Amino acid sequence: MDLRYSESDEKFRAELRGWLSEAVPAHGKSPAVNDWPARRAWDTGWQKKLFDAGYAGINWPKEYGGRDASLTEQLVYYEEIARARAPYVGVNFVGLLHGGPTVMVEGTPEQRAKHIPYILDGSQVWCQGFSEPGAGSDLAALSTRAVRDGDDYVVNGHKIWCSFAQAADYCELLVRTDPEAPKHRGITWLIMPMDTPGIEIRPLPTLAGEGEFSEVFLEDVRIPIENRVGDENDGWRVTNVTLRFERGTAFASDMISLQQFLGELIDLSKRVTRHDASAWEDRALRTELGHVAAELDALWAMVKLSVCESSKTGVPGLGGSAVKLFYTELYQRIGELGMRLLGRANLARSDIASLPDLPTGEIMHRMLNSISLTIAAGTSQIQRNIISERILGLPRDARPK
Amino acid sequence: MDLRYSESDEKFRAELRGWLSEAVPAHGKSPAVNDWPARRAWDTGWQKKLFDAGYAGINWPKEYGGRDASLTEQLVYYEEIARARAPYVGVNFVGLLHGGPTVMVEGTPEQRAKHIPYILDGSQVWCQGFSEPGAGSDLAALSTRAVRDGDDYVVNGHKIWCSFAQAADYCELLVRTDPEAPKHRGITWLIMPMDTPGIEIRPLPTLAGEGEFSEVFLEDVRIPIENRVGDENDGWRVTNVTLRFERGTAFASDMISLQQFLGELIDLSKRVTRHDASAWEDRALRTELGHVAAELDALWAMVKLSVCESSKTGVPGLGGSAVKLFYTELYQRIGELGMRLLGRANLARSDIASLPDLPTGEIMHRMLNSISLTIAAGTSQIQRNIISERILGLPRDARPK
Amino acid sequence: MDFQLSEDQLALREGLRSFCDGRVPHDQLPELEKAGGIDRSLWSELAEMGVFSLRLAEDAGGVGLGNADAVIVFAELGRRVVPGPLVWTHLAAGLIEGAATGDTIVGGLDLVGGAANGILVEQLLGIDRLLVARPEGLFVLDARSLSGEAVETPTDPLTPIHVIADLPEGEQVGGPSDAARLRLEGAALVAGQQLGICEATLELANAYAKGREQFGQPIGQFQAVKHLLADMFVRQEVARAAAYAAGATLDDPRVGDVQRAVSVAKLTAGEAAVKNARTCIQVHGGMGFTWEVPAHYYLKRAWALESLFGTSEEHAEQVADCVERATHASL
Amino acid sequence: MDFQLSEDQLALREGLRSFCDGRVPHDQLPELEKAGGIDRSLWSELAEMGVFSLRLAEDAGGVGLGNADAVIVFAELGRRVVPGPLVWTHLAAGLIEGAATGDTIVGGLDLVGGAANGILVEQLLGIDRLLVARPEGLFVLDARSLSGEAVETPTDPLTPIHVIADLPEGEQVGGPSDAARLRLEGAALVAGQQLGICEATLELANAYAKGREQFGQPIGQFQAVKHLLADMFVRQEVARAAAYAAGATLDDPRVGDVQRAVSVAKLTAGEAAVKNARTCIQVHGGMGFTWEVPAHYYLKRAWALESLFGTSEEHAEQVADCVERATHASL
Repeated sequence: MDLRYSESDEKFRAELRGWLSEAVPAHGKSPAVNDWPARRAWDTGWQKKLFDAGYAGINWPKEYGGRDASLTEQLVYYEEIARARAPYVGVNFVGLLHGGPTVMVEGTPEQRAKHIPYILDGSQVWCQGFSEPGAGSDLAALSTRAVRDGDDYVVNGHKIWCSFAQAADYCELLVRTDPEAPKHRGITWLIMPMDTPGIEIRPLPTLAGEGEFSEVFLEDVRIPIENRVGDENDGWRVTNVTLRFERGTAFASDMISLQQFLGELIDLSKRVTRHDASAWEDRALRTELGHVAAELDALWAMVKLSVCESSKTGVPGLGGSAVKLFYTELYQRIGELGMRLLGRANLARSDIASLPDLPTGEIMHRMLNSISLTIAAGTSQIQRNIISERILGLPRDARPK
Repeated sequence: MDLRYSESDEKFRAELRGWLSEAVPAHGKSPAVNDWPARRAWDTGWQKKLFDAGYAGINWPKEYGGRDASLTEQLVYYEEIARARAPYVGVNFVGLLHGGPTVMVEGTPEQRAKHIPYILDGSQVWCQGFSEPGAGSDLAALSTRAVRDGDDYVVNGHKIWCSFAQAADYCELLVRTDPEAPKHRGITWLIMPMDTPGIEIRPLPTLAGEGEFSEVFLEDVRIPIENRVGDENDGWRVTNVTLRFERGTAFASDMISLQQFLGELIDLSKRVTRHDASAWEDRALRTELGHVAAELDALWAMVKLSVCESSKTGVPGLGGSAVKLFYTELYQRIGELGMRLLGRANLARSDIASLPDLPTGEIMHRMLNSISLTIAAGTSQIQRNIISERILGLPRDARPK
Repeated sequence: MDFQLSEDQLALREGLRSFCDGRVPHDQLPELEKAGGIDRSLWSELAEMGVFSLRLAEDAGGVGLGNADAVIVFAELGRRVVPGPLVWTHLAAGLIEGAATGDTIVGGLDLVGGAANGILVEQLLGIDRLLVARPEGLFVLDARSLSGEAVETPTDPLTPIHVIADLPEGEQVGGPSDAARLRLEGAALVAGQQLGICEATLELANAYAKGREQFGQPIGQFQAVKHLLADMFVRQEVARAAAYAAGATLDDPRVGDVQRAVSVAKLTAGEAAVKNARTCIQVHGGMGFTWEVPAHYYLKRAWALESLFGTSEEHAEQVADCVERATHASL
Repeated sequence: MDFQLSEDQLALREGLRSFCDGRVPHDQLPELEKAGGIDRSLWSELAEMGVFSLRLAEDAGGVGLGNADAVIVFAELGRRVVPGPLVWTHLAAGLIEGAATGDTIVGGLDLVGGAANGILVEQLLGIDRLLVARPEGLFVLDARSLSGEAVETPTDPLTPIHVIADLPEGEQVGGPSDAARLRLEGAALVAGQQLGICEATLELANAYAKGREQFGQPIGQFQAVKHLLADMFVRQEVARAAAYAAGATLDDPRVGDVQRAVSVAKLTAGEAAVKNARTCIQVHGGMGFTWEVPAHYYLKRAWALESLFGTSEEHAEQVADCVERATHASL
């Protein structure tokens, strides 16, 4: 049981840190949160720099141009990315972490050639078309319909929660091709070019006032059959293939960044006043800060434990749901602590020029966005069901008669 | 909306307080927790004194010898009982609060004559024979079997959680008389004299080391048919009849006593040291004490609100489950706070002679016993189901196919 | 003791509820948002409903009701996240000309606990006067003479914010005890609004849980969701009892320690409002995270109210002190 | 980095687990209770298993393993609520003659944080020596020369308690830094025991939930129960990672701040142990509240361990201080 990074990990760290120390300041300040053309340019520009420096596709196989870093090198990568406050995947999220890996494993040689290199160098942006208004936690209940017509699928339906749809070139789209089959068996996975006629994008602003998500309405959208990944009606399996790529590092970069944030909150607590002294001198608050910091440290240790385990077995650990459940609820508690430190300044969710010492914008941005964490990618309730059924072996919920 | 007790309530309070101020000290110290003969004598002796002074059966109708106090007088009664640290119902619990009221409403004139006056004056002690090893939360699943044989029911079965069985003269017993009927429809309510042959009592010590509960094994116990209350197979309805007597005051006396206890904890916090000062000076702890105190105050207001409401409508409020859920979980948190105040002294669960300033015994007794509160009389999980189904109108749980 | 809503109070509640339901439905909120949260014609209608003159004596043109009644009224305002400095204008009735009638919109600022992280004024552009509570007493300023940095994106979209660098002292209209009393009354009214938030968010979540199906059943049939809603109900009822008790105790201090009752209300209703609003979003799943579903307005308002007239934490300390004093008085 | 159990560690864990499962099954607890929690023949067997000599160098007759290994071993002891001053005797190996071999049973007392509410010694009648940690260093006393008030009913029935009025100073066997190091190592071992409590209580609760039927289905099919168990699992895994990390960091301080790692472990494992033991009782329903079902032994032990070598709250403050220092170091 050894927590020390290997010499080669540390060598990788030193190189990466050196590169980041110049590349990050050179990349400039991130654009406004809802300026999509600028965000696309900024995120893909950064991806290109990573690509040129050999850091793109950190967990992608070498044959697809990836770095194929070991799991511990990946941890180093996430630590250093966060430490340097470098951009993370941004609009490249779906392509790098989901669509790309799916095409790699399940796509045809032509599909791979058409997408993989360009996702990697940042020139191709993907979005996700999975959820629907009637298919959220129960994703397999999706009803967007695709009907074969000659060499095309003709698609009609309504997708929701499409991240970065405004900035995307392609969409990984789940459609129902066999409405008669059991719900998991009639789904097909398609690559939809976002410039196909019949696609309407309607931004769905979040409660944080941000436009990362859209609804996408599809009316007689024609998608060539050659854009199908995997067999017809085999889309549910195809979708789950990328989970093989997931080794418990999903939130790694965010966790380190959250640790830094907590350090900043402690720093803030020394600057703000409570009860005629600094908030830091208030034991109630100091203990709370220490408490969440401890839990976050433990969580990071848990990620390392799970990464090392799956690195040995080749199989992802069972603990992904546990990490997600704990991390997301902890994040919300940290956000609340930040709000309390702000006091009445939490009435603003952007920085206040005349109160330059208060990181109002960052705290409130984190707090507001953290609200989705216990909902997206499987609610906390779904995670608890997964843990109790798949790990603890408890019976599945009774279904209504 | 008026929180002030009426003049007649206050007159009642003054009288009662006067009486208690002499009666309580005169009644002496309570006996050891597991000395059942002494506890019976002490509790029934106190009941006799209440009876002689006209305070017995505070919520019982006058025609049965009760005081028939108004609901607000009952609140006054519970406040004063707690304030004076007078004994509460003790071994008379089942008779006064459950068995007696059931016989009053559903019993024959003979049954009433035989039991009501003697429960009231403390000469007759009852216990409860409801739960079974296989019938806990799902009480109606009980399987203790009663078969008619001439003028008797012959009963065989195994009861559990019989409070005060060692001290009781009679048992309110639920038995299954029709095993073919749906589970709620084949149950009968019987009065079982505890000196009937075939009854074996086996104390079931609690994790607090106390013997209030027993298992009761019944082997060919003959109970005369005239001991049946209500019709054969109508016992489930009979059991629920006493709920009409419940107007949300179930925990009233305990709540006031818990408020006093919290006052004592605050007092204790000023005597014990933490971080080189009194614990009271530790803001973290003081805030926590204030927090639970606030919740307890709010809970008491909630009881008053519900009592006044049901006093007007004549129907118990729907909030009993909410009160129970909140009260029991709050009690446990208060117990934990007390334990933390004790520090390492919580390694003992009795008073420590050489540490006379620490109420170790009381804190640990409360803490340990509070563990059962979220289990007994409907677990917290059951309460949440009741609230969501009966108050919020949500659908009943799906049943396995 | 008659601790429940009287016939009059039930009628008062019903009147306010049907007014607010009709006048401030959820689909009006985006428009109110564009208007900066204050709509003078709505304000006049609220004044006509007696929202501001409620506790003013009848011979001074008021309705002559008490704090308990006011808590009931403010619960209804909270239920519909009605924006604007309702509490301050209500508190200013009788103190500042035109407040009771709705002609003068009075905003406010509580500086009794200090203003460590800047002086933030709500609704500066919409108010006529600013009532300031300081340890030394109550002061009034002409709001139109004030300027400051406008915060670009206020957390509660219905509550615009300005940061004031220099605040003039203003004209003194009350002493320290007036300021203390005003803070207690204000906290009780806010507890009322918080109770309203609890009610509205439970209603929204309950309706959604019954209608939304996943995995072949309404999500409200899953125990995980049912129990979230049950806990919302418990918190709502605890908050209700505490808020009503605070009002009743302010009206008749013989029934208890006013500070204690008010702190109990502000703490329990405040925490309940935030938790219920969060749970409401959680029950709504992804939709709850959108700007379209009104749940977020409730959460943001609940946050804004949490730090008004003392945070939950400050009130917890107050209660600890009150209990400590009471214990010693009774020993 | 290879942060997982090695083959040797898996074998070590397996060995201890099968020993404890066979030697200290739950039905042995009442007998151990009668014996005052210490059974000298069990003690010798534990010594033979290397429990006490585990970290002693091989040339001193020990096994020569590290803190991470010791945490693994103590998790197994915690899993079976094995009673007695296991941690203290382990810590005393090499310091006090006979501790490593099990011939001398060493109890202990941590007075570094003071002893505001009395000096309480565990297992006084069963131990030979008492190791005392004070701010000035480590001290050894002859336990048989001590006397005090025997507590009639100790909370943990396997851990008898005496209250000592006057504690002699004893013979000094270490300085302040030894005392500090001993407390860190002790806290990590306790975190190991707490992890074991998490595991055992989850196993008990899980088995009960699968077997116990109510309303026509196993109670473990109700989401309310499933989710209680899921939360137990999460707490257990968080505690596991933290406890292992504390051991690994003690063994190689280059990987992190030792104080921080130990405090993180003691806090998270401590809270997890208490919560999981409580949840285990809740899942067992009424039976969980009896003395017959072993769940209560775990809760009582979890309570006893909570205040040993620093409470969760004290460790939370430690972590806050560590983070504050680290933040400043990195700026």
